[in-house]
Amino acid sequence: MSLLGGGIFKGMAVTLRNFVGSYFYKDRLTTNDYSWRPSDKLPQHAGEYPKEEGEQLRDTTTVTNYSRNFPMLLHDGSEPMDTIRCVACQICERECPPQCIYIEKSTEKKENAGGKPQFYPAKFDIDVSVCMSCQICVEVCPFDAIVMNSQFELSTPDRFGGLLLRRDDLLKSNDYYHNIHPEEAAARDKRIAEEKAAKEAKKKAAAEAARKKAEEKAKADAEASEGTPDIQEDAE
Amino acid sequence: MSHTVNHESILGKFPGTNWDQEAGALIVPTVQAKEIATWLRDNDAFLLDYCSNVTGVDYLECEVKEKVTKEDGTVETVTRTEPSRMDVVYHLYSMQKQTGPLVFKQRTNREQPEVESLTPVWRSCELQEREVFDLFGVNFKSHPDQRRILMWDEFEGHPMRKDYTEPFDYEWEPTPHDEILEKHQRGKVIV
Amino acid sequence: MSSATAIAPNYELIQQDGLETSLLEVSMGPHHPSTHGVFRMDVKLDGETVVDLQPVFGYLHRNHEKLAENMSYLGSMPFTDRLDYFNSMTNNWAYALAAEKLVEIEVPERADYLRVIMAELTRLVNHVSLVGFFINDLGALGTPLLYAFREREKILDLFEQASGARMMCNYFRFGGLRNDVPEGWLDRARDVVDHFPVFLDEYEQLLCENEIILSRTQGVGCLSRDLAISAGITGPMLRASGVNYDIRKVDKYSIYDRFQFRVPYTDGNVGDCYDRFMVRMLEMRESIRILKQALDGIGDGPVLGNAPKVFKPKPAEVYGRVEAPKGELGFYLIADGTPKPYRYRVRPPSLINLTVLRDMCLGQKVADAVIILGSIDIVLGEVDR
Amino acid sequence: MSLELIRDILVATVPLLLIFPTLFAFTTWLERKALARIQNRIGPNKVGVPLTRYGGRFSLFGLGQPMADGIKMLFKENIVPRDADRLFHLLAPILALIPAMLVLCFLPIDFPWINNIQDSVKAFMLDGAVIFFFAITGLNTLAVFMAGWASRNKYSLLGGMRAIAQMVSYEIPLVLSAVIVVMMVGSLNAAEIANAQAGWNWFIFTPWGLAAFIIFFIAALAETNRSPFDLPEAESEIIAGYFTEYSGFKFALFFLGEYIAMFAISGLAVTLFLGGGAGPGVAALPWLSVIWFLVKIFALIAVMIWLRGTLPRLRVDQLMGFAWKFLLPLSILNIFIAGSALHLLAGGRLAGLDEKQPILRQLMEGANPLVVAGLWIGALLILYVAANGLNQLSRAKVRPREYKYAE
Amino acid sequence: MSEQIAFWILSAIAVLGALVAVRKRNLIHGVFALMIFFAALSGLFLLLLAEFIAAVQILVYIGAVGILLLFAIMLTERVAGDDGRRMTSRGWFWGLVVAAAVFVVLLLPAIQQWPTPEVTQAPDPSVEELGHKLMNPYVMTLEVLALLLTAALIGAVTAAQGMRKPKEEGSPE
Repeated sequence: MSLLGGGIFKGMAVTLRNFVGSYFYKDRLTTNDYSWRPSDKLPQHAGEYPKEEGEQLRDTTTVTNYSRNFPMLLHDGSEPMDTIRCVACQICERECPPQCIYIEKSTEKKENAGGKPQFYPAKFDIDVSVCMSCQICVEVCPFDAIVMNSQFELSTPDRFGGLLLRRDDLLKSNDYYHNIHPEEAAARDKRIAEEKAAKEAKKKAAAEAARKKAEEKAKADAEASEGTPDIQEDAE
Repeated sequence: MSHTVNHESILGKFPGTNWDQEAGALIVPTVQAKEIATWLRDNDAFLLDYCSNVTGVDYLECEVKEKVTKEDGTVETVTRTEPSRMDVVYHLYSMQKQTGPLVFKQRTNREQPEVESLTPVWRSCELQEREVFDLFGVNFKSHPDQRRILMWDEFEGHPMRKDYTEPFDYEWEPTPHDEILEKHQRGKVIV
Repeated sequence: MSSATAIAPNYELIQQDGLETSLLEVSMGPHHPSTHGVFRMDVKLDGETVVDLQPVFGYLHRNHEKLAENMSYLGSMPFTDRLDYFNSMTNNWAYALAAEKLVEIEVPERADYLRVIMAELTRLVNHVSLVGFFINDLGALGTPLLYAFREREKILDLFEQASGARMMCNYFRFGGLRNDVPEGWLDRARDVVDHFPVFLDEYEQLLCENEIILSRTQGVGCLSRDLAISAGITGPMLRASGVNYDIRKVDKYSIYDRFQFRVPYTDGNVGDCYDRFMVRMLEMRESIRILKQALDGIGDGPVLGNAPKVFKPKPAEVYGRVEAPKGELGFYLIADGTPKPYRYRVRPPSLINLTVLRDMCLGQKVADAVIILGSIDIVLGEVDR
Repeated sequence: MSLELIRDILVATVPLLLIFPTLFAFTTWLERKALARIQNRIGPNKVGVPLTRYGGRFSLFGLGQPMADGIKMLFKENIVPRDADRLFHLLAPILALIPAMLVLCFLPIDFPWINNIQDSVKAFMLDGAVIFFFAITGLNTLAVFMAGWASRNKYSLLGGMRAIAQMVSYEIPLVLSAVIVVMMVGSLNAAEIANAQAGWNWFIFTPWGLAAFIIFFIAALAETNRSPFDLPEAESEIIAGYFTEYSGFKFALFFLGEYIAMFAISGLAVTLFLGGGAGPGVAALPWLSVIWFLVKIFALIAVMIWLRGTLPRLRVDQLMGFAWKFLLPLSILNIFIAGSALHLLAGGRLAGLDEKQPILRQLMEGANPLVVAGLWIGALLILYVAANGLNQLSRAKVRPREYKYAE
Repeated sequence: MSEQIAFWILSAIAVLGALVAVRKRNLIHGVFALMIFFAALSGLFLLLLAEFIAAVQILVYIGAVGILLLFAIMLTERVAGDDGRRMTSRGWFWGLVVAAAVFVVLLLPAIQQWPTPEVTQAPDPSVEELGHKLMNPYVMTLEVLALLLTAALIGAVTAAQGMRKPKEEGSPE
């Protein structure tokens, strides 16, 4: 190398530039200061954490609206158990790679948001210590009943019961979902709306086709009863 | 895919080998294995100097339903029982000629699985053959250092065999998911 | 052949009469600051010189293959993230590539472009972190490592926005990707890729001419060409020993043949730690070239092809492999018509690259054994599976 | 034992015991903040006075961190390995601290309370300071080996042996580069050396002085196990070297010993090469010399921290090779050059120079500038060529390499 | 008066150190006790106002000889001396007799006040005086000593080199 200690001085020049730079260019400092919060706002127990809807850990600067953590069940209206989407079909329980979901189906049916009587999960536990937030359950769920939450402060004093989230802890409203993952929630709702529209359209088309077929049959009986000469003009 | 390796000349040169068309692999008797391997590595037509992957496959005794078309054209399924066997599969590549994988299998029985070790031919088989010994129980003749690689030395049994049943988990702790554990005991036990 | 018990062949310890010096047996054990995970080396030392070295594996073994055989094909995709937890995207790709060979699904154009972008970003993350850890093993107290992690943060944020998680992405599916990247993601990716060469120049100025690094890494842990080929070494370590073998160029899988990029390698007469370190630095620049071309060439369209609802392939046997940042990562799948694979085998580049650890470390100093292990770039999730 | 004598001794030494440990606390904060800033981090800023009513806290820029560390070290459990050599396990940190503290009183910092004590005590302390300095820092090697041996742990044994080899082989260049200054000033007394460099003619401005300073600084780094030479406590190879088995306050004592040794040896470097308390404005305000002395010490410590943030570690055999094949011959050559240059300059009246006047100014007026310039450049050239030659000799093959590309 | 107290303390430490060095079974403890003895000796030199000798005493004896002893100890086995081997050499009786004789000879001048030789001129213990003496009258002895030491150094290196002859010739560096 040219100068005896040339390489070492070049390296020291780089560290000096970084040392001085960190005072002027703030974007160099990537460690964001985890904001200090008075102790009363810290979560006491995963279960009863934010009971009031929509309250999200706004001031933690680390949670982006794409990050996914543990799953949560969705319900549409205000009263959770009336408008729950999950119908306890247990597909997610079968598909879950680490087997951390445990569902007990309800015996009798109940009216759900769409008015159709449906089963609902009497028990729906997710063992958060086993779940690896891989989002397979969200993919395989045909009813968009389970989506990923981004709540990560789940530390609990009790190692066993504390980390088993029961159905009531998991239930969150749809607009809470819009609050934490706006883009994804919007896309999902649009897709549901389209499917519903498509189903209605298909149903309407089927109903109409059935009605049309019924008319033709009625017309056909009418001709059959009048006589048989003009069969051929029906055929074409 | 890089162009594949033609295998007719091997069958010609070594009568003992045969070609398993369905799996696309060269079945080699363990006795001639080392000789064929060295020939494949040094012969200019192949120059398979890189053994990428060595693994074991365990086949249990099972009935296979086959559609057999008899002379008079009628198709009827006959069930044939496939004998249990253990395969050691080698994927060979050539780095100089950049040619595709030649799958090279050695077959042995499940009771005392004994296969010729190819570590003297390719050093890359050393650790992978130890793993097959550890997880499948296949004994590799003339392997320089055949010990368990992943399991601790006092471990009995070979976990990757199809008929391996888990020992009782003595470190079991009461966990919230014991309801789930019982459900598992009732329902499907991991084979 | 180096049998297990013989001490270093080229090192003969003269027993002075009346002065039997016993070898100092140190187990640089599972809990050691520079073994990149739970990996143990039983080292026999004569003073500072390594006379014998026995690697011990298995501390992180959870039998990933048995798990996969009792789970559906899709179920073991999130577990492939945990193989080499630095490059979850390339692990997913290797598994998806093998599975797609089973069922002959056709992957849409945009999905292929996004797959190449994700893989090359993972290669940048892996090489930057490796160089950081390697220089940290040399003794620089974290400065190069923290510069590397500052760049890695930017790329991990991109992964989080695309797949939802920073390291455990679980983003690839058979026949495409799980969901499309959010809008505005490609421009953010372009900014990160444009800034990366600036960072690399600063990094090279800090590291590549530093006399201490040069004298510490040159001539240490030499690996000859034929030993590398015979020991099945793949990836940057092989190219540092003089063999021009890059699976992206050999197999031309996915759409790598559309991009112009070069593969750095050496003329093979030394192949020591310095070559491995420099080959990775140069490979990062090539990855940036690919990324630029891919970001320009990406079009619109669907991201997931016509994947069947339940993945139940006909009985077949397939071996798919990908140029992972650490070497050739291969998946050997045997399907038997049920939704669960009959045999699921992962070919781990880190484990096989460790075959030559003992040959390279004999006769070197303790400090060199640590660096040689660092230059091999192992991740224990993949070694122990 | 007359009481004034005891009083004077106490006045001379006890303030040192208070000032330098507080400077140690300040340096740990400085080091962590500076290293953090080099690595684009913020550094400690969490320990502070909690103002609970407003919910925030005043973090006094992290200055609370050293206090917090000190208290933490006090309360940490004091683990002694079962079959360790208990007595020596306890003695080692103490023996690491004693020589470092002892050596501090040889530095010619004329604090205000120093000059009204009996000059017999002052004379005793400063006379022969240089030779006592090297004698007592030699004890540090003993402490390191005692720690390595007593912990009964393979890594600390390795660390202890490395430390001995390193300190023994770097003491020689250290002493030889100090010999040049003693040769120029003609006395071992630290105060005389400092006064001989009054005003701006410090010894670092002479070519052989500069070479000696560089060798002295590199050897000082090795002596206190700092940055490129921190082999005895190499985390990546032998965990924490000789103080692997230490925890709690004994570990803090080692830490304190290392930093005080850093202060002492940079203090000596300042006395020998950077003119002790000399600096602008000292004539007007005499107490300013103390400030200058401490500023120069902190400048050297800042360079040490800067090196710690940048450079990786040397290997043991390279460390030895560097000391014996590079520093030692260079310092011997430097002594010859300094000797011949001084002889040519002073022309035999070297003995006649009085100590009060700065040596260099007396030497300069005598000779005509032509000869002085020629000497200066000649010395610099010889030293640089010798350094490059020696470097090529021992590590000739080390060069960045070229790489091939395949399309 | 203060010198008397200092003298008695230092000599007590010296004697104690020497005794411990001899009696201790654990070699390491023995070596460190020896070093306390050297330190006490250097304190005595200071009392005689010969601070250069005191400094050299610390530098040479503790700094070099001590470390040399430690190196030697590191190479021997069974250092902790806790393996129960008793070394009772049979000739301890004659050893005692010889020790007593030497002690008596040393004590004779103190008992009979032999006329101590007049000190012609109080030797000036300062460093400068020492330097001049070394350079003018005794320069020859200094050079011979230097030669002797270098010879010893080279001898040590070749002895150590011979012990481990690495066979690989083409070893890098």
